[in-house]
Amino acid sequence: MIIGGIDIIGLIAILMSASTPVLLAATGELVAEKSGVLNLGVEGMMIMGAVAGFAAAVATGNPVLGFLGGAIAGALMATLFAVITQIFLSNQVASGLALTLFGLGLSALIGKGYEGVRPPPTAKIDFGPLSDIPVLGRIVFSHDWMVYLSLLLVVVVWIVLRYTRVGLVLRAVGESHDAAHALGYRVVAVRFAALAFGGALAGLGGAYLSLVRVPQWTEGMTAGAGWIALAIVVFASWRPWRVLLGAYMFGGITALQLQLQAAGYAIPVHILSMAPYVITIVVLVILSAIHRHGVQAAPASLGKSFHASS
Amino acid sequence: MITLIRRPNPSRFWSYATPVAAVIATMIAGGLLFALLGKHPVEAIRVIFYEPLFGENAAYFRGQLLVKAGPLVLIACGLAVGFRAGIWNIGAEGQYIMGALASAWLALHMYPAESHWLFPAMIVLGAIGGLLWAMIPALLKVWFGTSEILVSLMLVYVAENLLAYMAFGPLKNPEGYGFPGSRNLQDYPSAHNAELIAGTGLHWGVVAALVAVIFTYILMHRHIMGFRIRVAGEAPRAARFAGVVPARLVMISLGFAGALAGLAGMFEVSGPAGQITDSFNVGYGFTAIIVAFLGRLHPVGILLAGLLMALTYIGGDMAQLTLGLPSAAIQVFQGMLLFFLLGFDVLTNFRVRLGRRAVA
Amino acid sequence: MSELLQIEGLTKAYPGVVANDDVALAVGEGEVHALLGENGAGKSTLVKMLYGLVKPDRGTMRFRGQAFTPADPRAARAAGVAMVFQHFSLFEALNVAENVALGMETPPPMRQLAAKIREISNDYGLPLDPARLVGDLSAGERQRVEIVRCLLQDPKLLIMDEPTSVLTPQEVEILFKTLRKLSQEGTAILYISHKLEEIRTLCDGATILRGGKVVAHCNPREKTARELAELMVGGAFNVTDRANRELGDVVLEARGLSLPPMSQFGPSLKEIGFELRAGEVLGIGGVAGNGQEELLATLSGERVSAAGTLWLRGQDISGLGPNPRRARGVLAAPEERLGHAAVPAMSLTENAILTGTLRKKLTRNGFVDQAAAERFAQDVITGFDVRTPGPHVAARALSGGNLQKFVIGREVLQAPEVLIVNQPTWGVDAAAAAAIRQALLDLAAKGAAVIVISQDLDELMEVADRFAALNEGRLSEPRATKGLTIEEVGLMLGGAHGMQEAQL
Amino acid sequence: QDGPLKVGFIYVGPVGDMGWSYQHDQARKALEKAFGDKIETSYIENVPEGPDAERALTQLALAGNKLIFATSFGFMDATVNVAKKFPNVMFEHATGYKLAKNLATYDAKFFQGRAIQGTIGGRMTKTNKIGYIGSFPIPEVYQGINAAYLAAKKVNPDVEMKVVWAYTWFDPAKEADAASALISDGVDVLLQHTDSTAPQAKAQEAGNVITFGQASDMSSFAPKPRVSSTIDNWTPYYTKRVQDMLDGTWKSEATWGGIDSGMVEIGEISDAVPAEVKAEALKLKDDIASGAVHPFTGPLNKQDGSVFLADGEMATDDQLHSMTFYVEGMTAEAPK
Ligand SMILES: Nc1ncnc2c1ncn2[C@@H]1O[C@H](COP(=O)(O)OP(=O)(O)OP(=O)(O)O)[C@@H](O)[C@H]1O
Ligand SMILES: Nc1ncnc2c1ncn2[C@@H]1O[C@H](COP(=O)(O)OP(=O)(O)OP(=O)(O)O)[C@@H](O)[C@H]1O
Ligand SMILES: [Mg+2]
Ligand SMILES: [Mg+2]
Repeated sequence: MIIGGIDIIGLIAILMSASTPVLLAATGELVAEKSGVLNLGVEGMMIMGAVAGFAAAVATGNPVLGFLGGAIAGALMATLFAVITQIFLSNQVASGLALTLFGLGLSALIGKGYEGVRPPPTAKIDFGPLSDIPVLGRIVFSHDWMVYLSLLLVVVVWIVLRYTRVGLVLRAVGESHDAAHALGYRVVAVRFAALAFGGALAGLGGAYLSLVRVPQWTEGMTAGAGWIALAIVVFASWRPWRVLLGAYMFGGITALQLQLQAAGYAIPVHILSMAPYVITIVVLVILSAIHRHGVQAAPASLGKSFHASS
Repeated sequence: MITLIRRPNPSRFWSYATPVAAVIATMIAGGLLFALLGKHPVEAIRVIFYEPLFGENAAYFRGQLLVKAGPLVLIACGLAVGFRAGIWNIGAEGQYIMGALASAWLALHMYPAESHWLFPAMIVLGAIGGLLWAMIPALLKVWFGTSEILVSLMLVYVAENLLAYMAFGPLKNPEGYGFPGSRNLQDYPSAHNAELIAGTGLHWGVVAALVAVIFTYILMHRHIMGFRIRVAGEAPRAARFAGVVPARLVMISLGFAGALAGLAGMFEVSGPAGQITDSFNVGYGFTAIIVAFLGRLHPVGILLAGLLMALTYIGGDMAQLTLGLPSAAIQVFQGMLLFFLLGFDVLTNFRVRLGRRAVA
Repeated sequence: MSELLQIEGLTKAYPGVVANDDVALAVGEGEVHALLGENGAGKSTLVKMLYGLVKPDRGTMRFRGQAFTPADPRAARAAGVAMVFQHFSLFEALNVAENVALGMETPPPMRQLAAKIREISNDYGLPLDPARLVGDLSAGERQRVEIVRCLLQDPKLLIMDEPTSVLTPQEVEILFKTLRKLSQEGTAILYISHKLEEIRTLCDGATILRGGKVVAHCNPREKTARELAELMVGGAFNVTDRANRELGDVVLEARGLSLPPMSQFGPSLKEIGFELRAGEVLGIGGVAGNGQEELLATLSGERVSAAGTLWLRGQDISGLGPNPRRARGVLAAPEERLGHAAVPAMSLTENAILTGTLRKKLTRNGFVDQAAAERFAQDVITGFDVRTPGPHVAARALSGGNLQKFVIGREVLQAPEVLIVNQPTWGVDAAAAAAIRQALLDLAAKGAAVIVISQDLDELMEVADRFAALNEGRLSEPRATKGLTIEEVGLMLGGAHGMQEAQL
Repeated sequence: QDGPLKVGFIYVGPVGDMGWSYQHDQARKALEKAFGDKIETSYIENVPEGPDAERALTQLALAGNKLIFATSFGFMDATVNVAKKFPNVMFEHATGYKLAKNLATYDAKFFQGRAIQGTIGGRMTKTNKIGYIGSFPIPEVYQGINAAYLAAKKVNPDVEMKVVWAYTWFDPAKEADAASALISDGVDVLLQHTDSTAPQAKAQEAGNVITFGQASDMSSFAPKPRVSSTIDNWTPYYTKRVQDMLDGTWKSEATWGGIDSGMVEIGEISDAVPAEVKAEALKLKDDIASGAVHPFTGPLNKQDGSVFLADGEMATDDQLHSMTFYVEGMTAEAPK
């Protein structure tokens, strides 16, 4: 399907893969924020996931272990953040920035020696004849398993948050930590878990970047993806399905601008490169205008420190 | 288990002692890191912290310290005001770029006419450039309640693209053989922000940073305006009760930060950097956030923190050169510094008790 | 009656205070037992230990014949202890069923739970819609959620920490019916309240705490309210002196004052109108959440209302912010001390600057006059007997009552023409409360007009010349307090319609 | 002179970027090996262009380095400034155009390698679409695009060239996206003027696309998709300049080396390339090295139809240095 010189099906197939790191990270951050913690260190967790995942995959020759390594590294970073903000009650904004700075530096150190190394390939799932179905085949049945896993995670997070006890407690803690504490829920423990989960997903996203999307290790390779993930959570007004929409839309715009160039459109490149950010701002504005007088989407305790005084 | 007991009054002692303790802890942890990398820890710390200040070529490096710290302090002063008010402008990098672009545009537009008015006009335009860019998140927050954290951040990327566009397009040096980048303002006397005393690194931007420190101090700690800003950050409801109009506060604090960041960009482009290139911005806007927190959002603290940060950059380069310490190690080092500071901060507001949990 | 709960030697110390000192008490099965004491006497601490939220330093608890040391609220709930909190432990953005589920150990699936909530709540005459967001509920309905949450767990012991302070008299009636029914079914109730008359009608036994120690066990039905109060305070206490006052001209007037909700779940103000004369105290009663905060905000200038809705001596001030109003003599003291009336982390001097800049001239050309500010803070401290080491102390370091005295004193010493206070003695002990009331009366005697918004009807009857009720954002027609019966007040609180009926 | 000659380097990226800075550092290491204890080298990596570069250069000079290589175009003005302050230190600036008594410049004719890639690409494309990932619209990159296009067109008149500007020298994710965009647009030959191997990986994934290594050999993707490469080999130049210093014969000059000087190296042409095409490419390489062929030879018009080179005329270095346009036949529009 070609519209205006752009292969739409190809574009969708590309954007699904290109958006996966951000989708994973944003889904994780959504869970963390639902528990009431604003972790601005997504970029730092992602890049640590990227380098650790890469190193693990290269060392073991197994990409699955690589992803596992990435997730663990992300979770460890998140735990560091949790210690600083939940136990030492530091400002979450500043701690998040510190986490990013720290992660960028540490990953570069760990990554020394991995430059130019090629990771073991991550298998695409073989759907056999299914992938030959026109249109659907390329969009739905042409990806590696991480793409499907990321979609599955969105569904799981949605179900857990909405229909399970664990999700209910998580939301309760994010809504009012004092009330949750009074009812006997362990606010700090819940937040540790939510943060670690968020970190693990950010790490997975980073590992996807270094193992599949690029695939190679280079310093600073996340190049702002973590910040986009943060924006997407707000954009999605803390709802999993909208996170998916936002991530794919952002990835789509980015991919589209390169495709437009390839198709020979003479749109100034810089304007195109700005487009995803400008559009994100516009959408944020529209959403906040809608929410202004309606239901406040953000968890009520988001970003606030909790100190159990009774 | 550790138990934290909130102090009724913040500890005066710890509010001064934590930064010092954090620096010492960072030196220890950093030393360990350097040792892990196979470098002599004490030597590395000495090279980073001592060499630029008192080493062989200290005269030169002390000047460079000012050059490097100038924009950091200038931007951080502005940011601290907003942070105190609970307004999270993390897009100073974009405001810095826009200040530089606006002032450079004027200078390049006037080239080669010499005039006394050009430099002051550039200063004004630089401040306006940053201010207007900061007004975007400010107005969106005021009108629609949009998160200023995200908008200001997104605008950094927009500004970077604009910068690249200008460097490759409208502001490209016509005599540059098609290479990107504008004319060098260092070769344009009226627009050049030259060293005030040769060899000291002291330029108008450094002067501006010092003025900003004093101004911010007076504003925040002597003037009723600063009092209101602090109230707004501590207790928004109380601020309203005291007559603070939140919308105005958002605009003032973002505008102030934007104007200072814009000024920093202006002094940088007309001085040390000299020209608009696509790589003009090197992260001062982000580092300044760290400087602001490192300085505990206090102007004098920021001055010291800016110098400390500059020292780690310059000393870090030195350590690369003499010890082969990778540049990433310095980044980790800076990250640790911030972590330790944030972590130790708890001592200011809480008493820490080890042992049995007194309170479930 | 067999003993259900036995407490002996229970002690809990906080830094600087022994909140519970060697407390002993016993509650029988099906007994309604009152826990009495002044603010800070240690009542909440005691019940928090029963509920597993706080661990005692010493002492033993026996529940249903067995040693009882709940590790956390879940353990307490599992053992059959349920608790309704002094400050609601509800989640506004979650619905009723979810809120209930959060308070249960093993809630049934949502659908069944919803059905059960309907059933139980109807059984006890506390109807609830499980699908509604708690944020949309009135204070009374919110409390039903808490109670239903407890009932669903079939508790053996139900703890209620000041449950009635937010209810209308009618709602209190319903609650008491519920509690009696429960008690007949064998559930013991530990009941904390400052409303002594209530306790006398409801409770079978009482334990009185003072400064963390048990000072008496008694049967409240055999004591008068005054006797109970004296036991709590440990002595006689002053009654405010209300001199006869001449009323002057109309100072403040509201006409058709309306305001949209300030927060997502907040009420709106609807067509509020009143006239206030110099020297007069207008009492505004009503259950929390009916627009008190909103009313104070519009009167203080925190929120501006449409032009022509608020007049000060014939001058339209509806569009003015807090400071221009202060300049004209309209001052206010909001209910929430920490974070609204005062900044917790700032010193008393700085908190004096918060509202005193204009009338006390604490700035020169915008620059803060530190010395003058400190002097003013010190004046408030001395003038209102605020117990604190000095004006440099952070507001959050003061006890509630002392901070409240500071807040009221700060406004009173600025010689207001109109002073609006919300809950001036909330959480303040009897002596301090009396002092604050006296200060308000003295102010009125000097010719200022005062509006006291309060949920404490006794307080309003004590200080106000006229009384009006605020209900769902509507203000009833003010009526003279002299001769007003408690039934009439109840009807006024129930709604403006009731008021009209009562007049007919 | 006592003691070893101290030689300093500043790099714009990390030495581990596997591209530009990496290649320079390889040459530095080669120097150490070649000269042993006659020289001593040191470097500062990750130096932002601008005032930090000026400080880093000064730091190198103050540390006693007598020969300093500033290895990025963006270091130009900083190098000029520092060179002025240290007349006894010799500076070498890569890819710039400002000279001084103690400041030389050096650059490589990468476009020569592009012509060879164009020839192979033009012969091997089945879709007749060649993709080019451009970094920045500067003369060096225009030279490469035009040279590749002209060479491809010569062997395959139906060939069309698609260009995507990535506006980065090095951003793996972006390069991967750019490669994906071009491949999904039907390109089966991919040239890149950016330094990461991400496009190689994307081509490998796509299966039927060939690529060329850039800056380094990228041989880990050989034999396919990477069928050949242009390698920046700074070793011969650096060796010569250090030797000149040791001999006391160093002088300031502008060097623009090509295949002949070894600065531009053509990586091994893999077996995925048919033998006759390989032979044709190798012959072109020899002809360019000998000067018999110049990739830009008239008659040649600019894209807008105006004359660039008359019949038989060969482009001068100056003409090439200010090339900021496409040649006639390119369908893409040059960025404004
Ligand atoms: N977490 C705590 N840390 C320190 N002191 C505390 C804490 N909780 C309570 N206190 C102190 O213990 C004492 C008893 O408090 P408690 O809350 O039990 O009183 P109360 O009788 O419930 O009062 P009120 O009528 O105001 O609810 C008070 O002096 C209080 O300040
Ligand atoms: N959560 C807490 N953490 C630490 N200290 C507390 C806490 N709650 C209360 N305090 C301290 O306990 C003391 C008593 O506080 P509280 O507000 O309960 O006073 P109170 O006994 O009710 O006095 P008042 O009658 O004046 O209201 C104060 O000094 C206060 O700082
Ligand atoms: Mg109290
Ligand atoms: Mg209590």
